[in-house]
Amino acid sequence: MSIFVQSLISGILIGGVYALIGIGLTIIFGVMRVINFAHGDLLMLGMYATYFLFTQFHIDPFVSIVITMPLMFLYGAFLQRFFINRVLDALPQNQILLTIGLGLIMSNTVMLAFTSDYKILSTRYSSSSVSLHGISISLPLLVSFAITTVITIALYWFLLKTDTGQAIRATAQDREAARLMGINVKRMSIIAFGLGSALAATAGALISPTYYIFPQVGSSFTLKAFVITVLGGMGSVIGATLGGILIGVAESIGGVYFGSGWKEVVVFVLFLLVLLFRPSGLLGKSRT
Amino acid sequence: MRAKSSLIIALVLTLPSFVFAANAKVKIGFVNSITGPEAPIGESLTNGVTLAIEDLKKQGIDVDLIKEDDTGKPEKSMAAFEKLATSDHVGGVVGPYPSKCAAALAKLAEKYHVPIIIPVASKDDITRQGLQWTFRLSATTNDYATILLDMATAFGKPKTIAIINENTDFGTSGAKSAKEYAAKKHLTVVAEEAYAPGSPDYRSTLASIKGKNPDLVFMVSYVADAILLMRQSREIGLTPKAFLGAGAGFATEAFAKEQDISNNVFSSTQWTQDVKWPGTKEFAARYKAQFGKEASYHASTAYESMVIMGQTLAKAKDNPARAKDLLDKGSWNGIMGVVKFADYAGYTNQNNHQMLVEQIQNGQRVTVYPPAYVSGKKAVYPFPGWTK
Amino acid sequence: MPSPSFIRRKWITSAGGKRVIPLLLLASGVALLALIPLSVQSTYALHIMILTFVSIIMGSAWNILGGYTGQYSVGHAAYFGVGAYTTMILLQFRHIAPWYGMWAGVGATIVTALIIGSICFRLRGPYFVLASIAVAEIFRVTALNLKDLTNGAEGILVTELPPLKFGDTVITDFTTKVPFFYTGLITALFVIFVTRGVQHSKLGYYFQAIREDQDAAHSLGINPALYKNIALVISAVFTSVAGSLYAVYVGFIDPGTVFSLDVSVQIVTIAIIGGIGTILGPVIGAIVLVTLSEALRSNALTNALIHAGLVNADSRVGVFLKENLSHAHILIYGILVVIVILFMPQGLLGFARRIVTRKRKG
Amino acid sequence: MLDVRKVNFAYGDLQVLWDVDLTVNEGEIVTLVGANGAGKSTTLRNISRLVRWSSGSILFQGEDLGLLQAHDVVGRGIVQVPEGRRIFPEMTVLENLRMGSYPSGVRKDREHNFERAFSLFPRLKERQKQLGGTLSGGEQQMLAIGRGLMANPRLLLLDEPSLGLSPLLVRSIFEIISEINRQGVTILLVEQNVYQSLRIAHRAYVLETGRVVLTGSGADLLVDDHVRKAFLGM
Amino acid sequence: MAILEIRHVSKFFGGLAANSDVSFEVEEGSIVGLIGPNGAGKTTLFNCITGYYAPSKGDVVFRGLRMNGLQPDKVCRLGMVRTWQKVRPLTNLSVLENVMVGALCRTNSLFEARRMAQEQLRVVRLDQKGALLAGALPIGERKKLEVARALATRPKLLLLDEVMGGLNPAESEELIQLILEIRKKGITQMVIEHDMKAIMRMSQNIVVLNSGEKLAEGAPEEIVSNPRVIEAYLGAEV
Repeated sequence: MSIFVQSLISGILIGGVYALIGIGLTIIFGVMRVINFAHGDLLMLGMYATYFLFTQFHIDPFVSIVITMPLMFLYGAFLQRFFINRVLDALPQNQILLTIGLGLIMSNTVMLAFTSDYKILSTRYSSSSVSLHGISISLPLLVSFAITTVITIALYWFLLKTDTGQAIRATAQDREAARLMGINVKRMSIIAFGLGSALAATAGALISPTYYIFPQVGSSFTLKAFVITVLGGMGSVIGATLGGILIGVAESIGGVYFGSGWKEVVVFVLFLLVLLFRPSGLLGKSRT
Repeated sequence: MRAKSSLIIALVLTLPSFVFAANAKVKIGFVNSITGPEAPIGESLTNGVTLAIEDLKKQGIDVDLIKEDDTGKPEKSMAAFEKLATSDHVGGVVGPYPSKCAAALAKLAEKYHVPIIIPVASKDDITRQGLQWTFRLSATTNDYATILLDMATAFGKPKTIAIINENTDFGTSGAKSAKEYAAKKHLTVVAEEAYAPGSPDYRSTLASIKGKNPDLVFMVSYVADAILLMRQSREIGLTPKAFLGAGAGFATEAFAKEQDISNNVFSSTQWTQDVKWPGTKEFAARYKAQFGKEASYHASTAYESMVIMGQTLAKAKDNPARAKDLLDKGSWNGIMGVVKFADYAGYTNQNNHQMLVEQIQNGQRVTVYPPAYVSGKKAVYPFPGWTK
Repeated sequence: MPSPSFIRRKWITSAGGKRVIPLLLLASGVALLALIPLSVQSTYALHIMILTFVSIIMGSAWNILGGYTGQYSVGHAAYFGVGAYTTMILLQFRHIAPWYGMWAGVGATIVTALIIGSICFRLRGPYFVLASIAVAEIFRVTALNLKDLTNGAEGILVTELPPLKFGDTVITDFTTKVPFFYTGLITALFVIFVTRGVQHSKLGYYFQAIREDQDAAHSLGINPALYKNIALVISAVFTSVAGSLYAVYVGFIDPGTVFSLDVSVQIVTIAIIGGIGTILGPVIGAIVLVTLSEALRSNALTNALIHAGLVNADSRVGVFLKENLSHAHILIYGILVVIVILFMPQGLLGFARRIVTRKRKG
Repeated sequence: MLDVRKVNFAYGDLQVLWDVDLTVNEGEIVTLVGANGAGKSTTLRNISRLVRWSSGSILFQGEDLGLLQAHDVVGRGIVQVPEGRRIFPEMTVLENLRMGSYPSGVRKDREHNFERAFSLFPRLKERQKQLGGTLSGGEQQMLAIGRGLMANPRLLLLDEPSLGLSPLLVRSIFEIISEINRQGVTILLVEQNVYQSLRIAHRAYVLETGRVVLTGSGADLLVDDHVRKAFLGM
Repeated sequence: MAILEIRHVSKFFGGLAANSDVSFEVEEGSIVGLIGPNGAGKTTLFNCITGYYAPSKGDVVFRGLRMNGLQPDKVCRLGMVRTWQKVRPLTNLSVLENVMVGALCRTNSLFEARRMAQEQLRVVRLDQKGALLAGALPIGERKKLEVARALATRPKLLLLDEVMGGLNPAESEELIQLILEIRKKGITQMVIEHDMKAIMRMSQNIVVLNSGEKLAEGAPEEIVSNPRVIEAYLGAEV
């Protein structure tokens, strides 16, 4: 029983970070209808930024988010402005290949700059934990979950209450109607990609104290982000939040009851089942 | 090409051979994972080779080194070897790192009659195929596990063992060896977990292992996951009598530096910085000075392989066939101890390398087993528990 | 309102129009290719050509499903891997020669493809893409975990190939690259001819009709589910053959080399860079990509510069190029992919055609 | 106020508008009538700059709209209520209305415009928390018009506002259109409901296959034989 | 004899009825006009008849066969084919190939299909343009192409969805002649059309839909003088 609770809790905590990754991807997909295969690489860039700030300027990883986030927002905006915007009307497989190419460029540039060594970012608290009734909870994971929660709430507020946030949602729901409202949809796309990048990078920053960093780290997160997004419903922010936590828990519990080796199968089978029986995702509205 | 090389052999045999002629020039191919997933370790190999080239130069051997990236993929490795053998006409090849690439190249070496020294790829099968042109310096995967269990049973009386390994070639075969050897040593395997590397969360796996309360926790993983596993073991309070790391990630500086979690962890290794083999200390110091980090056994095996290949080819006048004979018969004593490529126990041209066990004591990597190689500090056993 | 994309997609060939001269050229080209092993001594070159043939098979196979039928699978590693694994498992553990095992691989792939098809073809667009990725990943993880069958992550290493015999006559013992060269060449040509055959048949028209407009095709008496599955099976079978060929040639497979997303992406890249929906697109894509990535990997550029005497090997520039270009080859590759997508969205073949038409017009 | 001069437009190689000329004066209701595919919606889409004509010009208060982008046009006071309403289905009524006042110049009047929308369509006030996609067709049309009014339009382009509505609703929609016009908003209306639209229009244009074939006051066209023939085949 | 019977067909989307309780019959060899304001449910009814939707209630009976739930490809093979309101040419195939795809429904031989396609192209007078890409045709010719492609499947019943929409009067006239020619070949047709003039000239029977329900049915003269139809179509004079 305590193993179950232990797995459940660590699954939820790690799921929070997954949720951020998924939300970023879902915003990008929602607004642009482009599957971003470079999503994990954006996360990787966030990790390296955090690592760089930590080793060079001794800025705590959790604090450095305030620098990483806007920086990666600008980077994402740049990518959208000069690359993605050009293929918005192109064939889907060309869009996919473009983001794959961009991902290769990112990871290999980083490899040239930082070598392909694993970087470990060790803070005082990297391996500390709090214990509650025999259930141990990783302190950095707890902090990152708290930050994730704050960011997610802030994001909801942004999307629900501000004009720009609503305009992004409007663009996602009906691009042309949005133009008729005087919304500059190109700019919304740029903001959306910037936001997606910033969220992925933040997720990277948040796990860097407890994880490790290397140029190819992104690919497994890209796959994970796909699963999360489809699970929640492509384009649905709430769905991605739940999807992230669900995947975190499924991995964690699946690891205990099916063995670590099979837990990925559990995740992908879950993914396929959702695709088959609710292709619009758990919370997505079916679109025609 | 064959005709050409036999011509050279004829020439070599008829001429009086000047061994170690001043400024011998040799051409060596170095197949390595410069990019791709194996690149972090590839870098250690590159660094080791760089030092070897410097040392060979000091000995009057000019190495024309041709570096080839295999991106960690067998077919690219093959392409590299084909190029080295047929268009660059190298005298010998050192590398590659991943076992799957090494396995592919071993066959090519046989085909092209170009000797290859494999520094550290550890898959047992590579030197078990009776191949004459493939030489391996390092001990095999099997040995990573056996030395650790030998040590653990020598230090105490453990009864149970949990095996955690990453789901890779090295991890799986390491775990397999551990399981087989554990049976011989009358240890009960209470848990076997193979995980996919790269997951940020192993807590549930570790928690279920903790529930089984094993005496030994045996792990095979690369550095990143090694740190992660130990961090999370600490988090959930997994405290066996000993943490045994089968080389790779556990025998690295990066791991040792994480004192909170690395303290008192054992790791099997091909080489340590304080082992009493000739030149070890100097090599370690130079490496640190030049590359800003501690040398790993990957670097030292690559170094020694290159030195051996360089010297041999110089002697063989860059002639592959002659180099092969020299490798067969020769014996070296350098930073990897005595190296001799022998045929034994089903192996061909396999150096029967002595594995070591190091323990991390307050960030220092100390050789603690076998007793003959211990330089001073004693092993801490059993595991005294986590520092708060 | 007509779909604005039709202007952009004109380059996708449609069937029709036989020409004699290209056929003659083709025949002489094939003859030349067949003579290569007799004249070319460099096994390095043969190796690159064998890899090119495997890539042509992979790209052309994908093209039947992706290019002609419009189903953009990013999970073809599943078929590649099933072919490779079936062949290797039978060879290693059952001692069945690969030229028989390959057919078992084809059989296994057909079953696999039909199962995957029945699942994934219920989805369209991005959902189909993601489902295809998921399926391939399930295969990879399963291969990792079914240790008894697949030897898990340790992979399967084949040390010896049985000779190919006809009766008691040994046809080839596969000790050199030449038999692999011919096997690859013949298979690649076969795939190209099948593609051509498909394009000029009812099947091809039906595939293209589904690609162009599934609903319209449905109204004209075409059962999209049936024909999509047919396209998938053809495509998967050839991909499986490519997998078997690769496995036997390299002699080693593990889940990471044959089932990974990288393989799927590589397959798609070959077709798209060359130009999809055309017979020659994947061929050009394979030739360009294999040669290019090998040239980049082996740092041919630096060597050429040094060889030409433009850069001194020991000068700072020479050393810099030697050290860094070998690290940067995947980066350069990525940049080239991005450039092609942005500036030649129809692939190299489409781009070339456009230039030719423009010249003719101008 | 709005001056469309000799506008030609083609989708790809398919020409939809041929030398279309039309003007809208301040304070008018102008109706465009014509069969499906005659180019009525396309004319509106050109004015909104969703698409760009190939030759000719469109001037709004002397300014060349060809130099602007769609979102700038809204800022100038030209607002289109599109055919099929195009409500944002996963946003609430209130949010949909808010989106109407997205241009930075009109946000300050947001509260006032909410009031105007709610007083014209009290129904929307009741439903303000409801998601746009769950409204009935009539309510969606009200919301679409209300949303269009949020941007302080000087020229309102209405594309088939009565489409798919019950006769009762159709009547009230036209009443509201007149009411909006009385409040000082110029209106360019595209309608297939010929009687109703001609009845409230000051002037009207008849489009056929992308050409203006007839123009006149609403009352005149209402009794015009050609119009009756064109739309009833009598 | 009725070739097609629509019996109490209803189609709901969510709670919304796009068609409710529509019934009528199509006489073999006749042309039936289906009219009604936008959103009246004409295209939905076409979709229910041709297998794109299964009717929520009621039956579609074609030549005595109940068609509910049959997929469009089966429907086509049974001899009922439709065109699309928004033309759907297979843009990257040539004009001839487009029609061949239709003909391949009845033959496996490309040669035969090509012959049949050329024949149909002659019928719609596109035989000179067979080699062009379908995407390059102007709208009027695309409409004709669509008709030729449908005819190539050798239908008994042809359903034309706003085949004249967006055409100029000359082009419309050409299509009207074409439809009348097709009738002479014994092919029954059901036509959705807004151009009342055209409908009046072509149809023997007209069905009027409004808000998903059948508002009226009858000969053209009856329909045009029916006040309810005038109200629905031109808007009520209040």
